[in-house]
Amino acid sequence: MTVTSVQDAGSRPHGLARYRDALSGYAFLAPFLAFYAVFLLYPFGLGLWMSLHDWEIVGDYREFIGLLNYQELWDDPYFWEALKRTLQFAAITAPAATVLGLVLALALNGPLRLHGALRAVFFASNIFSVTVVTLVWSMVLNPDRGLIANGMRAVGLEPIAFLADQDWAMPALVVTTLWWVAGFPMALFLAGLQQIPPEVYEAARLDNASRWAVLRRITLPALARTTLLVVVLQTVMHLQVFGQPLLMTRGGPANSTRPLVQLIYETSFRDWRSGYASTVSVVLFVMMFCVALLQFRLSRQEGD
Amino acid sequence: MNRTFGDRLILVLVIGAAFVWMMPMLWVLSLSLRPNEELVRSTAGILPWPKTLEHFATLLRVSLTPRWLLNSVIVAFGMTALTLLLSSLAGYAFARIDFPGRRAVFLLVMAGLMIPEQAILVPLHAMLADWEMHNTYFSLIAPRLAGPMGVFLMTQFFKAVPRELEEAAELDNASRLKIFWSVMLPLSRPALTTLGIFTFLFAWNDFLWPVVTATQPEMYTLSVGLGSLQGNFAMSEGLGFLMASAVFASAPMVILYVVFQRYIVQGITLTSGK
Amino acid sequence: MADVLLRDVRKRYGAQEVIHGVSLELKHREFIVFVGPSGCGKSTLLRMIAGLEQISDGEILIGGRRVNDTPPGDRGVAMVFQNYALYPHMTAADNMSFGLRNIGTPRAEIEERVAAAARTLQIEHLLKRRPSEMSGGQRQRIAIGRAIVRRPNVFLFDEPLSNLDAALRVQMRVELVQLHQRLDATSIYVTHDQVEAMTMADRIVVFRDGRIEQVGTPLEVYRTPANTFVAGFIGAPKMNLLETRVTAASTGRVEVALPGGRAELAVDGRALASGASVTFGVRPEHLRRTAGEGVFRGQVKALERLGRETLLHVTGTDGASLIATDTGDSPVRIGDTVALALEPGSGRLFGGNGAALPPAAASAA
Amino acid sequence: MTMKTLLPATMLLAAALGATPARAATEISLFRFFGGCSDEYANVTDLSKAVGECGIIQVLANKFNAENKDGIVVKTQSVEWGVYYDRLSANVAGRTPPDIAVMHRSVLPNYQVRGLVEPLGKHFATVGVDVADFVPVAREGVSANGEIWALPFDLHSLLWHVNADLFVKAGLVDEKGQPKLPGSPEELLRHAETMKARTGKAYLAIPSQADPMPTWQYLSWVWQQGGNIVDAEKREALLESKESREALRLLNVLYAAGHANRKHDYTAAQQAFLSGEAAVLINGTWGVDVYAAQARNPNSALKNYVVRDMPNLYGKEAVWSDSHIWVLPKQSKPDAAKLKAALTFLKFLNDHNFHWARTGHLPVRASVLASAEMRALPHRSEYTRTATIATGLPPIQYQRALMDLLINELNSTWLINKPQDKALANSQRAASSILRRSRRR
Repeated sequence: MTVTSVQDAGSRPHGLARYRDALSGYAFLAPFLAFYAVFLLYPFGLGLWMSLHDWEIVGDYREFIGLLNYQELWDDPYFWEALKRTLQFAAITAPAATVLGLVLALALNGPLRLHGALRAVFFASNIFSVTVVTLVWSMVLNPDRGLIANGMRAVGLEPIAFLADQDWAMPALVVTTLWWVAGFPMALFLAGLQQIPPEVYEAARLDNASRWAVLRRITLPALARTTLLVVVLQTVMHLQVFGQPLLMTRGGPANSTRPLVQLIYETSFRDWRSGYASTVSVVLFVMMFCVALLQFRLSRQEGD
Repeated sequence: MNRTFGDRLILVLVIGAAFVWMMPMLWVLSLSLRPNEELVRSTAGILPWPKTLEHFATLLRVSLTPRWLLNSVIVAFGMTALTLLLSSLAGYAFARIDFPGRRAVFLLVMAGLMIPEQAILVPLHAMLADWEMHNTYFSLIAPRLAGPMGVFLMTQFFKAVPRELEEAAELDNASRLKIFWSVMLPLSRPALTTLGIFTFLFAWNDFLWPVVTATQPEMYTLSVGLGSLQGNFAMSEGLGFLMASAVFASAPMVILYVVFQRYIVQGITLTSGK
Repeated sequence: MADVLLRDVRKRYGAQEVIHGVSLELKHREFIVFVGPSGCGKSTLLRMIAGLEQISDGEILIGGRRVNDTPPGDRGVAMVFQNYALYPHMTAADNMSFGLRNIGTPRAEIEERVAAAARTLQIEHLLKRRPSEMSGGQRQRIAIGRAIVRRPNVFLFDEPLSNLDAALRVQMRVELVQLHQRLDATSIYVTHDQVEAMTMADRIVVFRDGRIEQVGTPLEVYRTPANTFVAGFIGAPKMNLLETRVTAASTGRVEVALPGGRAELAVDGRALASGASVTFGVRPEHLRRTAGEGVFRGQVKALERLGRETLLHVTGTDGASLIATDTGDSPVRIGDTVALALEPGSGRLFGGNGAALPPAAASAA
Repeated sequence: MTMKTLLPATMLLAAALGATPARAATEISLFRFFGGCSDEYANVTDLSKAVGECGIIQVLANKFNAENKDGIVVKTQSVEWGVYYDRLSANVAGRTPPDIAVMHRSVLPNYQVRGLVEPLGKHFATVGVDVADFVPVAREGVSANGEIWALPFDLHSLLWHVNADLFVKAGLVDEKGQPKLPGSPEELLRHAETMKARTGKAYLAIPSQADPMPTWQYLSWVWQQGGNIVDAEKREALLESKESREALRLLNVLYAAGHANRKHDYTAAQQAFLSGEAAVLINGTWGVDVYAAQARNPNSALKNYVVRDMPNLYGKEAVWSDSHIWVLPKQSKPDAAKLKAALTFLKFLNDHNFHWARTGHLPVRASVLASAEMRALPHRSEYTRTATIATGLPPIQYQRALMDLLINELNSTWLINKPQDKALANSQRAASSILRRSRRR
């Protein structure tokens, strides 16, 4: 995301008009700013403050403990486990979604109505809520009556309890997530492809370029910016993964799929340790901030 | 351009992939239309259906699902309408009114894009608990109005509107509010439509915050309600019922998607800040 | 009574001043054209009159009333924008009536005024359409109609014809002038096209770099440009300007050296020493091919046959180049060497600073 | 689109409002786990028709709604067990607590210490709940600071559910031909080997995936050695004690030797026992009624079902136990009518304590325990010691958080072969940080 400046070539008014502009400017902003301040800025600050406390979500126990929560976090194997799982999940899902989106976009960037219909199919799963997606996929992956189990039995294989299996649970969540989100990068890549001027392809055809050469030398380089954008958006999104493990595996088996957000949720609402949960939130915020910053740096370089 | 063999092969492969892609949806739809007694025996196959609509009838009759639907409708429409209003007001101010501190305030607001919802989940909950406002439409909607994405989009949009239009209106004796309401808002219909659809989708599918703030079933949204049904479904006798709930919950989105597909796809490029 | 009066009007963006103290008096019902290259400040000044830009210093009076802090809508001005700035979501009729509705004009009167304007502009059949359903020329008329219905004291035109094709532009030029004559208002018209300025204006104001270079009727500006800039800007093809030296100067007469001879001009030469650097300016139509000596001699490098006349681009041996007119059927070919004579009484002389030297008659007084 | 969506929505709203029963004089909300079976028992008020925890509590509520004279309507909100406490605390934290909630005794300190539940002593006297009739262990479980904080409903603990036929087949029987249970860890392993050798079946079935069962067994063994996992006085965790190591070792030995299947979840373990694939099922009192019913089914592979108290392997009798109790969460806006209605319902529950005991749980009222109808229930004579050896964690806060982390860590030793020492060290560290807050208050 590029935050463009609002400073433009307008004049600096003075006197009465300036006063009028100031008044109307803030009047127009006031409703949003009120919500923004109360429901975003203030909670953010409060979260930082809470992270310095033993602060319980139930009752009114709160005691200032300085950085003790951060110290405990450093020593907390659950935090590190959740961090590891979160990074693992994002590190698999984000590139996979990007590649899948790119492949689909390349395959479906055609003029036929059929292409349009297929695009619509791949994008459609994007519009479901996480609860619908997890419901569908819990059922698909169910070892007893699931779609895949049915198929495996039909060919004489023993069904796998994907979500209860140490080795399969994470891949199962990844596949579920890919099915859910892959339409989004696809749409972004398609938009990127539309922006490549057709003359370039015509020139390439005159140059006898092979399909592969066109892809490698023209299409992919032209999509570099889009790719960066997709990777960053996907990474940020998947660092926030929550619904899928919560609803499909509860973070199990044996903690192998519990991400940070679920840790925050459980620490706060199950264990009542809101202060500590806030500490984890701060870490999550810092992580995502770094990714955003990285994108900013990269897109800057790109622009040079 | 001639269709080459390669093109055809790709097309065939993609059609196959699309079929696989749709399978889960079709299968779930099929399950929702088959009687439970049959599902206990076997869940295989997609055809023949429909066999029964009993699950949908049950859904409307005995469960809280209609209530959840109503909640979702209220929350989604409320959030959409208010987001459009707040975002366009603020976006207009940022794009078009030259007031002292504009740049600073804009940066402050855009900084909010960096704050993920998870980072404020816990304090937000504490805050609304202090107000004793959980389990209200207010608590479901209000915190979601603070996100700066809509403001960002509307600012970008309004900046692209030719300044002359506004100047013409100014010469036409229109006040700021009048200019905003009679000139800028009608002009921004495409942007508002896109933002509106996305807000609606987001509101409808929202899970993390509603699951925290709506703790009483009467105040669940469809998304949360469906989540609450999911716990023990593997053993559930009412598999068809559960699948019907899923179909029921996603039907409005599917309709919305079919009708507004163009805007949705356009909107993606917009939201990505390109 | 001056209808629009500018007194030492200045415009600053931060530390940078872009309008440097402009003072101007516009008479009632006058058609004034602001002309100048882009970035000269003419549009800014127009927008300051409209109230769309703040005035940093000085004052503006419209109808005798100081309007520095008056909002645009209350200044009694109407404006036609370069891009028409029609409200795309409103029909033509709504576009035209929007301003009247905003000030609470009675419905019947609005309808009457819109109908009248539509009649005048012959756009009755367009009233129900939206801007997207109209051609450029039609939109232009609606934009003008929107200005007319407000019955302003001052019409402001900001390069209104620049988005039209050439033929339409000529037609609209005429129509605008005719319209102006029917209306009881002052018009201020901004353009960078000197042809528009020449053909439409009662008076032309030539701008450069935020300053007025010259104010005058089209003919005054054309015939007696105040400086080399105006001389070069007004007229097409532009006035030939040659760097040269004074060979002799006296009270009512200055003689300068030209590549093919000498020219004498009736200019007050008291301030000039012999040998001083000056610029000699002459319009192409005042240079004629001659069989005799002439004042300039050179080779024809290019020909522009325009039918009614032919333009000769002639380059002298010292590299100086100028344009002369010849008859439409001129026998001259590229590569020919020609001699050019100066029509008596023509030619302007500009001093070292570019300003025109005062005529001899003035100095006599 | 607005109209298209609004129209059906409005119709649904009308339908929803029409379907809601007219507001009764007093409506109170009941928050509970035990599963959802409101469809199955929609209009049943006959207690004899109710089976299992869910059925019985549902019918109790139905019956109360149908029969009470005060126009009280109890609205049940059944929450899936796995998220029950999350939901409950979310509701309490959100200042929208239910009027009545079920709870485990082990969770009560959290709520009681924070003043989140209504003290009930005086109220019980008013509505006629006889506190003196509670068996001492039950009464102590809901008492603190000289006050009663909840209505005890049962005492439930772990049992060994036994397939007697397999024991006979393996020759693991005493002189009366009854299944012979081990008296030491070594004997347990010997018996398990014998079982495997003679019958080819597993000795144990225990839910081992995403389930607290092994942890409860582990706790029982820790206590049987005279140890504990927390020092109640110092509020310190003792998870790396030798008793703790030994109990965990034993569990893992059993899994490693294949005497229990580490991949079983609750359903699978139960299925293995019911289908005669395992000789002993480790499960709670709540299973007795269900398995007894199964054994009566002629098609069942389980024919001779008997129940046994937790065998004593280490010398000191102890078995993990807990209680279901009913609390009245403190309301931010007290409503006398609702309070009275809620107390009326508690009284009703207490009066029907026997029916709850039909699930297999032990009743909490001395009078019920001693009653003839109680003695007439099947298998009850087979686990009489349980009531006396039942043990719980000391009344400290955060027991649930402690248990959750312990379950996670212990499970990972057999599920992902996490080293036992590491699992205990992790647990110790995490438990300490939890107990730190407990110490501080």
